[in-house]
Amino acid sequence: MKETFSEISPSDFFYRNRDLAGFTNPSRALYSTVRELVENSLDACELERILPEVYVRITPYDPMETVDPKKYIIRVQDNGPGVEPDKVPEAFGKVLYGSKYKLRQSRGMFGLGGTMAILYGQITSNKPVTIETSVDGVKRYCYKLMIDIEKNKPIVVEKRIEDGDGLHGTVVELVMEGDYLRSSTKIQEYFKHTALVVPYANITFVDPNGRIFYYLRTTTEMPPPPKETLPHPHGIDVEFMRRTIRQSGEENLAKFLSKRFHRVGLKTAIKFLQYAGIDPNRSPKSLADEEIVNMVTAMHRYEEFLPPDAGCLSPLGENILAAGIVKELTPEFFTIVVRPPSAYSGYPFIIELALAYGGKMIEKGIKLYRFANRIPLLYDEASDVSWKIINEEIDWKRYKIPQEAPIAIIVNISSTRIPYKTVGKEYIADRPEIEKEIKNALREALRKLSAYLSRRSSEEHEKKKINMYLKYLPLIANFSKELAKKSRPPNYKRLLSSSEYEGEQKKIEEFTNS
Amino acid sequence: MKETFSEISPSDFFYRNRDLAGFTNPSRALYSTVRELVENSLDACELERILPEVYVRITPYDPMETVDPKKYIIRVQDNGPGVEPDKVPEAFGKVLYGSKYKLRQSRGMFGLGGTMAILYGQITSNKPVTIETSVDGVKRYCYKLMIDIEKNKPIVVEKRIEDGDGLHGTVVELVMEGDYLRSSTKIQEYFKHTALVVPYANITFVDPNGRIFYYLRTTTEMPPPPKETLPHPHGIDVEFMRRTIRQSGEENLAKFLSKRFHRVGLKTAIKFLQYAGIDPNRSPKSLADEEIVNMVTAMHRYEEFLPPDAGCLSPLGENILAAGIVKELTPEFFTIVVRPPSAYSGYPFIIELALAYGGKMIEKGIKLYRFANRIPLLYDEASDVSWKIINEEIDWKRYKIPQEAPIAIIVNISSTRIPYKTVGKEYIADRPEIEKEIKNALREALRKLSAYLSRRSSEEHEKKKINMYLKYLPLIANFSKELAKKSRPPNYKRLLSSSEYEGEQKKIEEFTNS
Amino acid sequence: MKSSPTARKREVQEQLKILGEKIYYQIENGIFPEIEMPSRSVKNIVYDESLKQYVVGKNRVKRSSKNIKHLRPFTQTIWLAFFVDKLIREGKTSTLRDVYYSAQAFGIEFKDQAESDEIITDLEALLGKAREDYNVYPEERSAIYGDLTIEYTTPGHEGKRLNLASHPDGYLIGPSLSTAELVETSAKMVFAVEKGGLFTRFVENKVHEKYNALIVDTAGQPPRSTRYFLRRLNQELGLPVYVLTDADPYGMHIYMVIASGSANAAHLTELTVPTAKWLGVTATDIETYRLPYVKLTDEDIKRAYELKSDPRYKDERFQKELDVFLKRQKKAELEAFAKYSLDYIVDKYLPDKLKEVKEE
Amino acid sequence: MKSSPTARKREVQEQLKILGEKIYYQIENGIFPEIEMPSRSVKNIVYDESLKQYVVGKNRVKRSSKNIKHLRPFTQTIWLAFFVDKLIREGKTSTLRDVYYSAQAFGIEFKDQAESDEIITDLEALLGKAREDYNVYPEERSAIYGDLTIEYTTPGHEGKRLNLASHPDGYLIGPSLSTAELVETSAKMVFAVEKGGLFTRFVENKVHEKYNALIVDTAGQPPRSTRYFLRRLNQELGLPVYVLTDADPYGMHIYMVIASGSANAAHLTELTVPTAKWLGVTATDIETYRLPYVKLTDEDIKRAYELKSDPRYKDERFQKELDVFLKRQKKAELEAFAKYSLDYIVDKYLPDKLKEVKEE
Repeated sequence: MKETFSEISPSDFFYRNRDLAGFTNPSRALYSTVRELVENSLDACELERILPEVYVRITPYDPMETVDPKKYIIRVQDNGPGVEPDKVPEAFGKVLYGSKYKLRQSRGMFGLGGTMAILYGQITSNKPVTIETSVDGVKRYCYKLMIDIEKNKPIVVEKRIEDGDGLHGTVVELVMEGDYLRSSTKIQEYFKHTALVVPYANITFVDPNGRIFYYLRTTTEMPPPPKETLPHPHGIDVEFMRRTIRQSGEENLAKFLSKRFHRVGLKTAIKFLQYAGIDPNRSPKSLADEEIVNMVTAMHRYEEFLPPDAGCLSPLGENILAAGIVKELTPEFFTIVVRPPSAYSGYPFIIELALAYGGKMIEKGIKLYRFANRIPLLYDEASDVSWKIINEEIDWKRYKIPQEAPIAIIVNISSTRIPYKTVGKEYIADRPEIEKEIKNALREALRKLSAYLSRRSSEEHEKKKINMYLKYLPLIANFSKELAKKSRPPNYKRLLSSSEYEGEQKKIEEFTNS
Repeated sequence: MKETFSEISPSDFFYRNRDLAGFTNPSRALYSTVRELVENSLDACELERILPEVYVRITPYDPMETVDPKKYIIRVQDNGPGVEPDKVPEAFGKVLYGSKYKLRQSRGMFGLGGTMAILYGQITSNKPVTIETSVDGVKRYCYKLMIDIEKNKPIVVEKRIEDGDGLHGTVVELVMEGDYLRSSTKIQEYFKHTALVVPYANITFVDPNGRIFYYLRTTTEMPPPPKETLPHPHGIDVEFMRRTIRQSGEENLAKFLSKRFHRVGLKTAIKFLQYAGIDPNRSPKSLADEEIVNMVTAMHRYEEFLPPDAGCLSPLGENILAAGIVKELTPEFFTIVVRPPSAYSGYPFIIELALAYGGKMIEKGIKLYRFANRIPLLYDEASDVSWKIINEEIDWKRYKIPQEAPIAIIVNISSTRIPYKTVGKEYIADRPEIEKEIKNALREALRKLSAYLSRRSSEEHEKKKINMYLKYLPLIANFSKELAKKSRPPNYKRLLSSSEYEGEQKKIEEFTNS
Repeated sequence: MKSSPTARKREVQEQLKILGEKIYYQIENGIFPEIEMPSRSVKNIVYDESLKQYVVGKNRVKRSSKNIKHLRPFTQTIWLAFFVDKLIREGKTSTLRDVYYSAQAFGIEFKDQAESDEIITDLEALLGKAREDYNVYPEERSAIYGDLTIEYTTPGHEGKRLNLASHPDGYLIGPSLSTAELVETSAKMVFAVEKGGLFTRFVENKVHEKYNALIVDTAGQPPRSTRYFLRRLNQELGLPVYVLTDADPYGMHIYMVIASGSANAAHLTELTVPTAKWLGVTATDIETYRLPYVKLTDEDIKRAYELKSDPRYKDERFQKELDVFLKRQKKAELEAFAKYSLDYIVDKYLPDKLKEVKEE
Repeated sequence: MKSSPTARKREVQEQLKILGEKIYYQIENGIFPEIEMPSRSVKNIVYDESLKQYVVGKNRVKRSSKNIKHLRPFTQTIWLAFFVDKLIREGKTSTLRDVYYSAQAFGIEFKDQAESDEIITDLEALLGKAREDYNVYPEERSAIYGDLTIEYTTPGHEGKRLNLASHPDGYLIGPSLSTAELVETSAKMVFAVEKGGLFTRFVENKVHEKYNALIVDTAGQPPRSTRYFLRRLNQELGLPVYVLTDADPYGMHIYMVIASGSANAAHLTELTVPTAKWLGVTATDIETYRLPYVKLTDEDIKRAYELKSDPRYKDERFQKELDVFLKRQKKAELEAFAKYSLDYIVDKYLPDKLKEVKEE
């Protein structure tokens, strides 16, 4: 018996292994679909600095069917910049094709999510997906697409052009088998979390029972759009270097490095090449394989490169985060810590952490809200690095915060590359650099909370102190009268009016046998 | 600013997201490489019923380098059937290409592992991989390959033909950055686990320090080779049906179904089509989209199909499992339960479970050995369905097994499709059908252990009983003498010789105030 | 209880001899010896409305040396019979703990003291006599004070008399006092209090004179020798017994065990004072006297619910008090009256409550 | 201790009056009142080689009403001074628990009894007198038996005499006995035993006659009133004191507290019997007499290690016994001798050990 070999397309691979991208079962698939489409909409708006208006509707496909899992129509509509009409079929009907394969922060990471949702819809309903998009508000292009999975190619089933009605943006509508009964909690939680970090968006969600959930805009400030950036020398590998050299046109290595890498100027490039023992005047293409390997190794070890510039990142910013917290959590006290940018393996990242305390919305105990590039992470909390820090790395006693204090912790990591552990994008791996930043942020926030709580309690304390003298001094006077067999108590009032006792705050002298 | 779109190749995708396939860091990558290559070797041998001889060696690339992570040479050699020379470049140098994209049980699932190892080697060392293979022992083809990642294509750097020396089989040797210091425990554990389920293989492992580990063959019996099989009607989706119809040549649906699907004969096909309200004489290609969806839905619901035949599976079998257990665990007692084949979502599977107790090798407490198609699963045990069953589903008290009893549980699931949760292939998702079979198997094994333990203890009990009479009767006699103020004790010897007391095994009458 | 301690000891010795002879006879005749006794299983413990206490029912259990599971406790029981026979003959007593250790000298093992205590109780059931009748005592001791003259029957002290008002710290109710004859008293009543502190307070405040009373410190839940002695004071001298406890479900139950016995000793009917009265401190008193209190613990609450469904508590007054406990969730100690003054409990609370109880 | 209980009470009253006057004077002069007392901190507790006990060192602490953290304990201390002054004047006693509750009547709070106990100890340090001197007693009671005639000083019993051999269950060592004058005895020695069971055994076996001895039941670690009484027997009557305890580190320590005092009472020097001897049961005895034993618990082992580095145990004999405990990991109880017979401990063990100790 001989082995026979065959090739499959990327669509086919993900079709066969759809579990891997979060499309495990009808309940998880419905949640993942909503999430992927909403994220695409928000990403598109933010890139063009458009205040997002996102409308999401889930409707049963056949109103007569009552038992989950069943077919649902999912419609997600935004006021984003729209998609160039000629790019539509491939952007929505081809796996491993998209706008996200570059070094720029975006919600999507693998460029898979939207297409996976469409693919899942197709294999469970055999219905084409409907895309309507307008870039100018003049013309709206309406497509019906299927995916040829074996070939990883879109099939245009229908294409129409309609009047744009002055509205730009994109609508995606697909039919899929889903289970709303078992996913409604997660879907609603997803919207609530999202609202916390996009207070500049209006989001409307209509559930299959016709209930409408509004998440309204409370600020018009938006985070800066993410920028594309060059790779940092610490974050590259041999393969990448080979590719870059192949594409390069620079005549010598010094120029090559300074043009193609982040944080490498001509001076730095020359200093580095001297360190690596390579002639800066050599042509990049003249490097032998062995020399490329050595240069990359040297780049990883060279410590004089400036850390990656986070200018390409789009953190939330204090104002926006504050607006979201005030709106969704209404706490008694909150503090926001934005850590300076840091980097892991050459990828820049920024940690933003907020800690909110008390008020009517926050329950007892610690509630953690995790975000990665503003995507809420809802599954597998226990495996996340933030949770590990909260549970294992923080000495809570140090901050004298009462047990069961009502605390919400919001952690947002912004990076050109989030180190997820799974394609399902649900938890952050524990890279030491990230761990350190979150830990420092949390400690700073806890110090502030601790200071707030102690300020509050020391005011209470001062009042209590005066009351104590008022209570005890008359007693002492009276007992001393009894012991000394006097007829009247000594005059203690003078002591009360003396201002002396207020100053007395010295550390207690030893007086018990402990 | 306009979005720019681009396509990437599957190699590029996995290159960018290598974390997903278990190539997270130098330590994990070294372990994954060894495992993927060994599995490919074992799979190849077993398919041809060759008793496997596998030789694995890890050597430091540069003996002067002492600090991990560093470069290692990994060599894996087998006596398998070899690879057809013209298939070599694509089989080893192209992602999503291989012999495993069919419905047949094999160790590899995604057809990714071997190529991912090569890809990782290339990006960390920039060295080509060496493949030597001979199918006939006459000629040995030696290749040096690189992968063009952007194009997902192999580049043949060198090709030689040597004398085969009468040996068939394949050698893969690659250079990669690894961390043996941090992965040695897992790698050795991997070999130990593997030896438990392939007692028919000789495996030799030479570690970077030159230490040699032998895992020797103790049986020549091999499991039957897996067969390719048709898909079961319960396991298909709309997409699959559309593809199959497109490829079909049958003139009518009845014939189409009976030829293309597992467990569907002509009679069953007609009965089913009547149930689904579709004319059996229609041509498959005449079905409209809507009709295809309806037929697939009906197929999922129709309960008269026979469950999938497990003939295509290759379970270990009792003899082989027993040989492995005796060799690696030397227990005081063990039992093997092979469950009848079952199926989830149309994929057949078989659970084999062994329970071993006592002896010198098994430590106190429960040690779980998990296998999926004979692959040891070493990571993330806590998330695995078996562990969940052991911890939550079994009422241990019922089996009267002492706490901390030395127990080893071996679970092997064989299936054409293992429901892993991640590409890393480390734990089994908890599908209800699989959960049920493991649960039943474990219960049966525990009943047998329980019976063994109680048989052993009742033998001890009988001996103890006779001793008790010998001890207590003389005492009773003497105290009664004292109480009755007699001069000599009553003659109790008659009671001892009476056979009567031996029969007395009645349930104790109530005599304490409990 | 009519028979004097001395007479009862003679009875026990006779019973033990008969037991020995029966077993001797069975063995000699090739029969595996067996004994029979009232079952002390929960199912066989019933509440006797007329006696107002728990008693064992009619079920009897057989313990046979033929049954392997009975063999060990059977031998232990016979050994114990032999051991206490010897104790009585030699005029000695033994603590429960001594019994546990003494067994080893005879090749008998008990795995712990709980097991030997269990066998001691079995022998009580078998003979229908309290262990004090066969000279086995626990270590806990409580005390008595007041005008009562007793005459010892203890070897070496026989015939000697003592007046229990002669030592103001109180007299220990040990084996000698338990077995002494009660000769004479001027007392009209007995106060049984739960705590040594209050006992001292009563003596210091001359409660014995003011009320013509004997004062007994039960030291918590009274040991059986104390309950036995209280019964003798009540039955032989005709003195009413008034009980004062902490205001919590456990305190109430101290009274109830004095009045109606415990389930553990259901096989004995001569340890109770059915006419004993509970003066307090009641749950209602906590409110009435505005006593310092602490919250009931979960344990207390559980106990109160148990007592509510206990037949000994079916009287409306007890039900009401238990309800108040459960409603207010408060408990208080006897010492809590010190909030007002050290004398308050004697001068104010005690007369109030005596009046209340007498009016009932 | 030379002064009689009565004299000491007068001293205390005088000290309290001076304390009151000092505070009165301070307040009248516009000074926040403050008091000073020996520090009871661990750092200030030192082992006195000549006294063979812990004593407090020279450090003193000031407690000032000006310091907000001192204010509450300061007030509590002054209240307690006032309260015990009243107790003495009225001839009453109070338990530790009564003190805790009594405070409320005067607007003073203690959060729990531990806090009030702490203040009671503070007052001891302040006055240099034991709490028994100001009429505060714990609830635990131990007992004594033997030929000793005492004369009460308790109000209402003044001048009455009692012979402690008259009640075979033993006499409680309560406030009356503690404060009685010791009139006459024929005893030549005192046996202090850890347990009531053995106490009864000794009385029954006439140890008091055979050895001309007084027998004291310490009821575990003896309450201070008992240690105080043992000291009086030793000092006032010149009787040697022999201690018998269980064979475990805690038992040894019962002896040691009788002989050398406790760290808790380092501020008092009149509670010890430095010449007291430990008869056993020693760790070595477990082997010698082949006693039934149980394994040392982790707690026991920890305790043994603590004692090894305790200066009171530096004597070679104690070090050796602690080493045997740690090596053999066994402990045994006094009752374990019942393995041989109930009389064994009196007839065999006691003479052996007395001989051994006298030969030392």
